[in-house]
Amino acid sequence: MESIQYAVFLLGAVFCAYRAIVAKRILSATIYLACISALVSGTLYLLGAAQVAVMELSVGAGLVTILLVYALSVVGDDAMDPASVIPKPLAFGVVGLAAVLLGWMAFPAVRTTAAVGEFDLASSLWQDRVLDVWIQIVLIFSGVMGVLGLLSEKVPGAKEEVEQ
Amino acid sequence: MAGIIVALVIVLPWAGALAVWLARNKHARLQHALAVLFSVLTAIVSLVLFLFADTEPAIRIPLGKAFGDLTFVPDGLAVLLTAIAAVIGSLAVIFSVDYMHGDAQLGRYYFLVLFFIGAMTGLVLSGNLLFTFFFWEITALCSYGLISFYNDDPKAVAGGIKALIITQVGGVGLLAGTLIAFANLGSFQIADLLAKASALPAMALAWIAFSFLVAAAAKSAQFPFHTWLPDAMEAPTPVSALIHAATMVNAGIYLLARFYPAFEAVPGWRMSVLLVGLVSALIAAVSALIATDLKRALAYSTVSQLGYMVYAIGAEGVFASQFHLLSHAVFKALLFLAAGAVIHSVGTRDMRRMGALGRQMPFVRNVFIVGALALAGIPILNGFWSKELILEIGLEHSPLWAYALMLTGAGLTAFYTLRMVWLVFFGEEREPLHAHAAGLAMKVSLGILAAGTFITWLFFGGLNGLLASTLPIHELERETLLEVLTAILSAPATWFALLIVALGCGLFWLLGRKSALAQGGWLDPFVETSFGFESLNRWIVQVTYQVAERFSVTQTGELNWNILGIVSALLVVLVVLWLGA
Amino acid sequence: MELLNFTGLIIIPLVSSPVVYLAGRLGTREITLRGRSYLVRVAAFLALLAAWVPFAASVRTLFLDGTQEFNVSTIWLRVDGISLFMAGCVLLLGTLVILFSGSYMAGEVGEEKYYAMLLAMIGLMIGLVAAGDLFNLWVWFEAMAISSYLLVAFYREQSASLEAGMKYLVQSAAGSVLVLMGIAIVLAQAGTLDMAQITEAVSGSAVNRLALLGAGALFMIGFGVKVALVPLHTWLPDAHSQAPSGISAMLSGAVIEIGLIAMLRALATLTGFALSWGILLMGFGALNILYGNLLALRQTFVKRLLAYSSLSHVGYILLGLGIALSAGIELGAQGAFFHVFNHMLMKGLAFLAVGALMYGMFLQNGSHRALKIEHLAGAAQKYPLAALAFSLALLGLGGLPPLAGFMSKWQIFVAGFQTQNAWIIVLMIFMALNSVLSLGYYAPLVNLMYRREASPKVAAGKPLTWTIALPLIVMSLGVIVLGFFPGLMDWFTVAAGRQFMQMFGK
Amino acid sequence: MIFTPLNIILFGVVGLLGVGLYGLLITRNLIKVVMVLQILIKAVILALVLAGKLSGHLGLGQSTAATVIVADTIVAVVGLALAVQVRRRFGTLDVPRISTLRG
Repeated sequence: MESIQYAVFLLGAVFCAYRAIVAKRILSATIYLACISALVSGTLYLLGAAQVAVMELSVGAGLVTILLVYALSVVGDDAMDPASVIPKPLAFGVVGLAAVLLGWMAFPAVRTTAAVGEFDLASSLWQDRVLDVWIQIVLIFSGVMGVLGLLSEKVPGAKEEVEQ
Repeated sequence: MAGIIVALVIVLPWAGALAVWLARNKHARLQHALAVLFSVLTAIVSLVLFLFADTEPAIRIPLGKAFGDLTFVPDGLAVLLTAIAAVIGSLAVIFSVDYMHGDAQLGRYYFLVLFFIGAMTGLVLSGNLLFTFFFWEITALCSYGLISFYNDDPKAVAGGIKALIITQVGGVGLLAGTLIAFANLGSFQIADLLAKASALPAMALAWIAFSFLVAAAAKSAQFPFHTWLPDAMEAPTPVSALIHAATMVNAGIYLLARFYPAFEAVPGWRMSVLLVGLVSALIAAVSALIATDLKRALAYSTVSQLGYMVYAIGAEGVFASQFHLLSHAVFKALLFLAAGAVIHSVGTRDMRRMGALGRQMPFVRNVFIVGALALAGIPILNGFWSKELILEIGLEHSPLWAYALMLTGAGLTAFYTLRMVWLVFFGEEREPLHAHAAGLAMKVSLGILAAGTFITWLFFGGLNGLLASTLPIHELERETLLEVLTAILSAPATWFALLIVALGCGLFWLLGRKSALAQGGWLDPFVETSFGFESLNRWIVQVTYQVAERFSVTQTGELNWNILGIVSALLVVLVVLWLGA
Repeated sequence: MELLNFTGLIIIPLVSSPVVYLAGRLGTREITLRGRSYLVRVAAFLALLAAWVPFAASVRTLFLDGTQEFNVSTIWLRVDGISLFMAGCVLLLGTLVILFSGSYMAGEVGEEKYYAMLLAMIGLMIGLVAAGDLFNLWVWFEAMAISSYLLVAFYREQSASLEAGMKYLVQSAAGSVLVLMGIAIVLAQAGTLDMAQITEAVSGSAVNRLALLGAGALFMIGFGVKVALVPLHTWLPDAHSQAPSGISAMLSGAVIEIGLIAMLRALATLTGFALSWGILLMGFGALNILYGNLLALRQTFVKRLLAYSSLSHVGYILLGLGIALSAGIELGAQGAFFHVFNHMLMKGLAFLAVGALMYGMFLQNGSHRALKIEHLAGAAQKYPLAALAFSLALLGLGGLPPLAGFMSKWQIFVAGFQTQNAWIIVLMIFMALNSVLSLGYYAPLVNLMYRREASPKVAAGKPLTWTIALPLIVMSLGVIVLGFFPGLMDWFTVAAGRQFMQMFGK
Repeated sequence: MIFTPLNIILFGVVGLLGVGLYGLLITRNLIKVVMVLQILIKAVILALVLAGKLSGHLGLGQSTAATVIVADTIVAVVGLALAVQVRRRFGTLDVPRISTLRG
């Protein structure tokens, strides 16, 4: 029974992912991304990782979607020519082979162990892995700097130089 | 004491190089003075070094596991070559005072020249193969810098890079040989390699021997790497003298002579050496017959004479080869510098435009003739004795056909030498070139070299004794000057060889004078392409560039293709690991 | 938290990063624009100078007491020979780059962000090399990557640098996804993320070796994007050529090597596969050398040429490590680490010297154009120091004695021939021939700079400042001195090489 | 029994990873490229939590997944900022048309 729930969620997620990458309009792709996020979040919840599921739902389905929509509103949703640069069969073949081989190699990894450790996000993150959190602060600072540096107002007088 | 002298002879020119560089180009007179001072000091010290010749290292500095001990061994061979490099080098520097007068970049010029001399002395004195390689590479670098010294001229740039690449390919041979020796012996000491050569696995020894032969051939511009030397003529003429007589090309001969006892037993090695020398001597002599560029003709004659030395080593005549190296260094430096005086004076290198210059510059004419006669092998100049010695040994230790071909080469040498002298200094005036007499510094160095051409053969006995006593492993035969002179003069082969030389001269007098200006006819295409090897070089360069061009397509600059690179690399690594597991 | 040990070395740059940023945003009324820019530069430089104190202290501790360990609850930082070696490289290059940037970046918009990010990147790199936890390693790595995106795309008015930044970001992110997949596999297998415990856990019989191989492949490719293994290298020529010169020096001299260390640390946790990794590293090494050289041969832009030459030098390093792993010859690892240091020195010098020339010829005249090879003609007349430094760097990279690059290549050669394995010897000769090939593009550059006829750009150039000259002098001296006394670095490279062999259980 | 819940998640992870990589190969719009990176991140989060569950350290899986979410959101933000600037400079987001650096 549990299997069927998982299967529905994940088939849905993979299907949405496929729809997202073939969608012609980016806005609809963004909606699909939000759906993937919700389905993955559901799976995480079923797995018992409730806190991360919530986080994924709020950040993945919420924040990222908002960011994408905002970015689209700035640049406009260009209707794209869907023909890809790389021949699709080639892309499909290489990715397919790599994914299948990787899956096959990692597959026997499935072995269940009884829970031995902490399973709570908060205690694990804030007690055991607090160093990760500290570095994340630097990381966020870097990201903010990056966005500020890239998006701050245009410099008066700066001009593009074209080579040759 | 010996340690200090050895250190001085390497450090002095390098210190001089630095001093000239630091003197800045604004103070040209100071630069000239410093260069002359340091090079002459080096020359004096190098002569003093003869007193300290020894088999044991004079300097030993431990450097750590991957580098071994840095040793310098002033044995007879090393001391002789040091002296050649330093003395001829200093004469070239003195000559440069006039030749390079008024040049804007003297700092760079003298820096490279002095650095070059120091590297050469380091190369021959080093008792550690790593440092032999180290100095070997520095000489390549310096020769590159000097050949393309006039770097606004694309021909000079091309000639320089060609010399660099070809000698570096040879350097790979030296590197491989050195490291195979190290991997088997655990030591970089030359003495160890010489002493334990017979204990090495036969296969490894053969690899070392042939790698070193490749290195030597590339450095000494021997077949099949002979293409770079004629193109190196774009250098300022004193540099040509330096490269051809004092430093660069001698390194290859030195390498073969140094390791001869280790490799002589390797099957086929001696024969290969002999053939390399033979082929180089002949094809270069033929090329010199029709060259119209004065310096190019001299360059071909260098390749040819180096061929004689290599041939001598192949015929077990290590000492004969070194003796000829000494003679050649002196008379070839003389020839190049005299040619430099001519070129500096008339502003062209084309012999077809010269002619009858002898009247305008009698001093240069006279010394050039001295050098030319030595090159042709006319008694009693030094070239005669050493060449006869080589031919004598060739008759004894090499197949008769090889000897016969080398003898023909001697005849060709006489022919092209005479042709050069005739075209430049005699005959009728073909173009109204204005020549002025050589300057004082030029005359000093030319005079010293001309005197040397008359007398260096007198040192035979002393050098022979020195080398024989300090190179125990080489097992050189001891002979006094008198013994050798009588041996040479009493051998019928000598008179036969002289006959051939006379024949060469006579042929030129009868036939060549008229047609000296004519094109080489059917020979032309062969010489033009260095007997096909020039086109081989070009082909390699072209293919490399084409492959690069093809490869550059893979850098599409498009994000999607870039990601495909990542994914396909993942696939490949996965497959490799999966199959390997 | 003591500041006088390795943690201080991490904390000082990281904390000073926001401080420098804030100093640059002080209210305009109190302080003029120029004054602020000056303040930022001095603050950043002093911060890194201060970091040398804990560095010296931890070097002392390492050689007296051996490996140091610090923990933040369950996450360990382990300071061993490799950590300290790489931290030293990063710190040295970082200090010189910050000094160099003083004039180079003066007056650029967002100067304070530049220094803040540079400091953060240096701190994060130093932290990364000490990480003792697999996932923590990734966090350092990702943070370092994020701090470098802005630096690469710093000239946001230039379309090409935005393009380079975009490619860099997407390819790094793709690589980082693969690394995370690998971490997930290892976590599933070993049940822990601490490197030492993973090594223990996976040496048991209960684990699945095939899965671990898959994880290893993911690590190799994922981190390999940063290391610029061919064919994952495609971002590198763009990013290196478009970034400000100081950042190009950092990217080439430190970031790709840090990526390599991250890859090695991750691979080392999976015991028992050293031979496979060794062979793969050698394969990638040979590919990198050939590809880098061939593409450098036909470049017209100087910085792009140097970027391709970085590819080939990564190849030499990989070959050295590969020899050490597959044949168990420690000398190979020592040579590789020595080459890491020398490459940092030489390529850093090359990029800074190019930067100096660009500063003189373009930036001073208000232009951000890329330097083409033809612009270099006759540069030695006006910029004798920069031209000499650039020549030394190029000839050193070409492996000519008596410069540093020769000595480290030599160590790798010696190690390769010591294996007495025919394949490896063939590879070594291939490498040597490639070194010769590389002279085909290094030597003409040197020649060009010493021409008599200066290019119009050189003629219109402006003089350099002492903050630009000083790093060039220091690094040039380093390149020469190490060429004559390679033993000077032994105490560092030997420790790193030994640690490397221990990591892989050899 | 091959279709255990855990195996199904494994298939899901591989499926999302494969689709995401395929998306990176065929997507030409930069904003969409940043979006596709998010799909890959979903696969990673799932994989990490799954690994935590399998090895019995779900907390570890959760905390690593949380860190990944934060870090990669930052990457997405910076990527979007870059893409916006690219659009301003080039006037397009199409990969082939913003590829000026080649060879």
